[in-house]
Amino acid sequence: MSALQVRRSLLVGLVAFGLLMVPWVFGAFTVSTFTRALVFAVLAMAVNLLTGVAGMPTLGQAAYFGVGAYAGALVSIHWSELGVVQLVVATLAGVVAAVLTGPLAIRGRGVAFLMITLAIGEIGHSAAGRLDAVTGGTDGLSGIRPVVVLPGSEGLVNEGLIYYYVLVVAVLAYLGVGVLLRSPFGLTLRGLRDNEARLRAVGYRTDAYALGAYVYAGGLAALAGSLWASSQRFVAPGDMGFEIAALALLAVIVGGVGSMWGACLGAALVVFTRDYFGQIVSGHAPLLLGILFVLAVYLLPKGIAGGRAQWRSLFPAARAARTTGETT
Amino acid sequence: MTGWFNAHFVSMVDGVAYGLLLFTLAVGLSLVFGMMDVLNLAHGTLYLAGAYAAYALSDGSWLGLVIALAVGLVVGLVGGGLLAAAVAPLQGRGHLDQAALTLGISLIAAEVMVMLFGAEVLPTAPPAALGGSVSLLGHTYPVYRLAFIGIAAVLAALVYLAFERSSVGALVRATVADRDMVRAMGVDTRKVLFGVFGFGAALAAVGGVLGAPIIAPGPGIDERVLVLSLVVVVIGGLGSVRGALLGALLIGQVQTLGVALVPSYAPFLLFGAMLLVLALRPQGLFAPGRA
Amino acid sequence: MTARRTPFLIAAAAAGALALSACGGGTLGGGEEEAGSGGPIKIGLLVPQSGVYKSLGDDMKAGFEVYLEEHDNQLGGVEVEVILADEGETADSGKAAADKLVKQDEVDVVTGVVSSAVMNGVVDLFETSKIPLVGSNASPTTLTDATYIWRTSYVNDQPGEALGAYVAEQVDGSVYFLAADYQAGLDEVTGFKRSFDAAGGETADEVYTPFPGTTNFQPFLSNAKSSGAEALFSFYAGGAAVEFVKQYDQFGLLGEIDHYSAGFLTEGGVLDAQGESALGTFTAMNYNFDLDNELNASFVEAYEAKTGLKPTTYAMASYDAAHVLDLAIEAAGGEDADSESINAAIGEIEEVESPRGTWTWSEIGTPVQTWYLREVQEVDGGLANVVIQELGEL
Amino acid sequence: MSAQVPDAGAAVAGGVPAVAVEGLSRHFGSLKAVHEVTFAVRAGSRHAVIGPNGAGKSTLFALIAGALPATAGRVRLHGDDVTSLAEHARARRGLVRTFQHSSLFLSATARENVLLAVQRRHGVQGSPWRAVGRRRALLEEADEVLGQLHLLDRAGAAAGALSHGERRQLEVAVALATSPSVLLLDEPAAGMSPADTHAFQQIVLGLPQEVTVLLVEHDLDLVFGVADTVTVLHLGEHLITGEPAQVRASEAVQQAYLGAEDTSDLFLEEGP
Repeated sequence: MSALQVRRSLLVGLVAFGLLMVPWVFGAFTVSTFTRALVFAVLAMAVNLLTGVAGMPTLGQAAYFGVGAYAGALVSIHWSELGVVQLVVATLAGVVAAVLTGPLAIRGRGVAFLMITLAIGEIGHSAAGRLDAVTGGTDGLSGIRPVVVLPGSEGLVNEGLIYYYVLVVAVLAYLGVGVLLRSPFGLTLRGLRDNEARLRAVGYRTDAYALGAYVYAGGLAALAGSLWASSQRFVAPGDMGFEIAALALLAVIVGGVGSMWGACLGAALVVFTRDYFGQIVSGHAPLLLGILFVLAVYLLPKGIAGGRAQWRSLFPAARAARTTGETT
Repeated sequence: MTGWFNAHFVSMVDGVAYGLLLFTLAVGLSLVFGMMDVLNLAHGTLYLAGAYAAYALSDGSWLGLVIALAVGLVVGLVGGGLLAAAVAPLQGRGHLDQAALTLGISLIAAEVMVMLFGAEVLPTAPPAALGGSVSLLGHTYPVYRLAFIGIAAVLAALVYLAFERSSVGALVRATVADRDMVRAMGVDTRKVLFGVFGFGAALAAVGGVLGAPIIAPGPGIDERVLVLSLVVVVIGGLGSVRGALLGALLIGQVQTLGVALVPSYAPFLLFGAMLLVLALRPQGLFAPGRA
Repeated sequence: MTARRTPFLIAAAAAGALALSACGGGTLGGGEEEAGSGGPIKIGLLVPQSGVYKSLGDDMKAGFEVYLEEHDNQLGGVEVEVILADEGETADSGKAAADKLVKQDEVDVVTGVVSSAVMNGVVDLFETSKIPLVGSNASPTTLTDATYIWRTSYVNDQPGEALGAYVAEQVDGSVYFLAADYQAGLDEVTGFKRSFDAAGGETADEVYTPFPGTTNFQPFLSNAKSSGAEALFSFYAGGAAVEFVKQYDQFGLLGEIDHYSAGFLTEGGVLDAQGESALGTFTAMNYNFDLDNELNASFVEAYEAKTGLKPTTYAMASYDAAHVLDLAIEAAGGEDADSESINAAIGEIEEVESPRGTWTWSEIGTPVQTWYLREVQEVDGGLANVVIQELGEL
Repeated sequence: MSAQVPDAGAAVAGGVPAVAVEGLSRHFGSLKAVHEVTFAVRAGSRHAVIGPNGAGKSTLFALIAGALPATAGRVRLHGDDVTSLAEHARARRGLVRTFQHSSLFLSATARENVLLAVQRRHGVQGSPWRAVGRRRALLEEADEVLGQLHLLDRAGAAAGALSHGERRQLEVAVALATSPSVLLLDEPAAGMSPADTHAFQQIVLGLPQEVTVLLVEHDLDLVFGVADTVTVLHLGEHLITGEPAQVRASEAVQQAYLGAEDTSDLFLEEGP
């Protein structure tokens, strides 16, 4: 076992520890911001699966996020408080929605795909505001019951417990995406991004793979939606609007296109900038986000996950100080 | 039939006004994308800057309008130049980085404009001489919108001729078709980029000055006109002036006549039309051929 | 295989060891909160500081501050600390801001809230954390059984309901309905039609325009014009209200079709922006700055001194929210007041003297108040809403 | 998988041709890029298509590969009509192409490039999870192909980091890994140094005999170094198909190539 492996293991352990400790260290608002960041991270992974892995930049994942959120919320209100039931139904709803809309979306690539997905998102957003009877219209859907983890146990009300519930599901989603990426299917998706013409020439039905990625991402976004409904206990059409879609895409870009842990970090950065620091300088969250995006594009061309070299080049002074320190 | 025509006559005329306004916005976006593969999401900001210039400087006189137009032109050229300079270091890094950068810039600019002009929608009066309404085949219609149709039609014709007929236009078209070839011919394509960026931005800002009485400046307007112009551009086909013009006129009608015909489906018309076009022709209606 | 498993074991051990050594103090395992005794009472002011509703937020902030300034920054005889939070534009941003006020700043009471979507989104938060929210604008009709939520404004369908019967009586012919396509628009029209239909009014058509996003009302106005309706009832606010009123004039409806609306259409800054196009527009509202009572006179004077503007209904409702808190905190024992006791005391308030006239709580925690019919008229060379008559109490 | 019968085709000399083109046309408006071209590629042969610039070589290549739909005519693969099949479907039947400019999965390693082809052949699509267990077998197969193309020591390098010559080798490796019965090479020598071209010639000569090779090429050195049959196109039409010596001697070919007087001279030069 190499030194690198030891270091990586220690890092994973440290991150795991950090995530586990959050509710014990921070106050309720910070914890709920972490919860939102985790949900957003799952959504960002779905966006990244399409954008970064398969090379199809999307502004439509908020639509499936919304489908999942409404599905989860409706299950909670009308049928079952059990988290597992909500997650499964929501994911299935997202998959069905993606299967129905995907064939249209994958007709285009690049900017055409981006715009088709934008249209799907906006139409979904409008429809959610219109379907009063199901979605509660533009005022949103409230009355979602606290999520129950095991049959017979109490619903989760404490921010810390909700955080753990979301954390567990998010980690499982992360592992699920990891397995997918290591599978031949994942390799094929990367091939789709690199060179679709060649993939076709080798004999792949590339549209089938694009659709497969779309459906998987749709289900994953819907899973995130269900987590959103459980943690916020409120769903509104804005949850499937352009703002969420754009922020998710930007989170992926900031994090490093193609890297899943980068997407998660990017999502956390975006959520904390908007909800946490944005509240500290009340009313200027959009300004902070704007600055964040501009700085990220210039200073970290490959995103947070883009390797250590670009980080080091950011701090030449520190590096110089350290080398002189070492020589003396 | 005449009854139907009579009922929707105003909508059709207004669709032309809207379409021409969209054209002034979309053509710059389309050329910059088609030529240099630059996705500029700060394009709506330029319209907003022009519209705020019109609000701040127009006092109901013709002189006010002229000053506003001059300021709008300068703001557009400078803004376009700055944006071109901002995206220049991103050469070869793909659309996503450009999108993040320009969106970030537009968020910052929007915040600055709110600080300067407040958060209200600021309705902007046209020159007093164009202020009222006239009867158009028995229907009341704002004079300014009629005048706008005239001015914008001339503007569109000039842009079209410059692009299709002049030697500079030929260079731009050649760059759209095959950038490497033009570069190999010894043309500095960066200059072409700056030129087209500045031109497109100036057109958007001038569109903002002229369009302020129709789509008034206010928070969120930048994003709205950006989305509209993006829709026009992808419907028309990236990098095509003819496509931008026809796409803009089509969307203009969808947004007026279409809405008048089926008002209850109004929120779905814009994107529904775009989906329909892209489903049939993913490359847009008038995509120029690439070598 | 063992080589593969080793890193995992190290990771698990590292995480476990550190986790065991950690101590409580956060959300989980933390000690009891210190009780709210001593120190100033913390009030969260949740209003938009960004986005399209910013100007409403500014009015509400100013209205609240006017009351505080009149009372030496004390409510119920106790020093208060106002913590501002940005509601933003969407339910998400509003909910996040409310979360921060309740969970991080640990305020004793919250006031404000412009958007009804935000209001719906935060109901659970306030009900479960047992902190009173004295809303001063947003008021969805569906909110009927909350314990900790009060509103000093109105209920969304009331401006319409106050006006419906009057319009049915006045208009000889059918009425066309145009409203922004969101819950508040639906509520206004529903409220209007409740009293309008009962009084035998005739509907020409009922159309909802996409919101936000509609800047060009021409197709809708053209349809309304060719429908042959005698009058039109609309619901718009903010930027959309400006565009709507101007285009109502530009496309030749002004003067031909009487225009009735909920008061937000011509309330505050939008009226200046609309200019003469607004002349002759009738609106229903629970307040107007020209109301003739002593309290209103002093309120208008103080408000104008602070902002240079005439107060709007948004500012007035926020001023009243401060007044309600003043009464409640005093009744709850001043220094010793906490969230629970303040909430209980709010419900005990018999009547509130207000710039709009005296009002009382309804069964669902909203004001029972007099409604006024106003017309936009020229006053001293400028435009203003002028009260024409009372529309009765709701 | 159904049409993979290279052995049968190769065994019967003069039997069913590996590829047959019958009256194939592709018109772009009034431009007849390819017009009524007919010829056959014997199974197991090394067949080259040449012609001066604008002869329609690239269009013909796209038509055979299925990247362009034909205006008229037919393409047969081992006797079966594949004219209406899409590119990927032809590839599944064993008709696999390479690209004129190296066309690889640049962010993936050389091994992964080949793996993509190998896993497609093993039919892993649809069930990504089941295939995880078989990964080792697939990897071994990929390495075998890499070995054949002398790329094994570069297996872990990203395709984007390979040299130009290595990329061409990898290009062939990816195609070969799908175990094609017919390998279509699109101007493989384009942009290669003479040394690289020579090395590439050895690779083509070393390909398994049961794989039919059809190459479209400018570089006549390479063509006459590997081909046993040559087809000449001119202005979109078929001029001649025959053995290299026969083609060299043809007067029509001579005229087609810029009206040059002595074809043997011409064929010593670099291609146009």
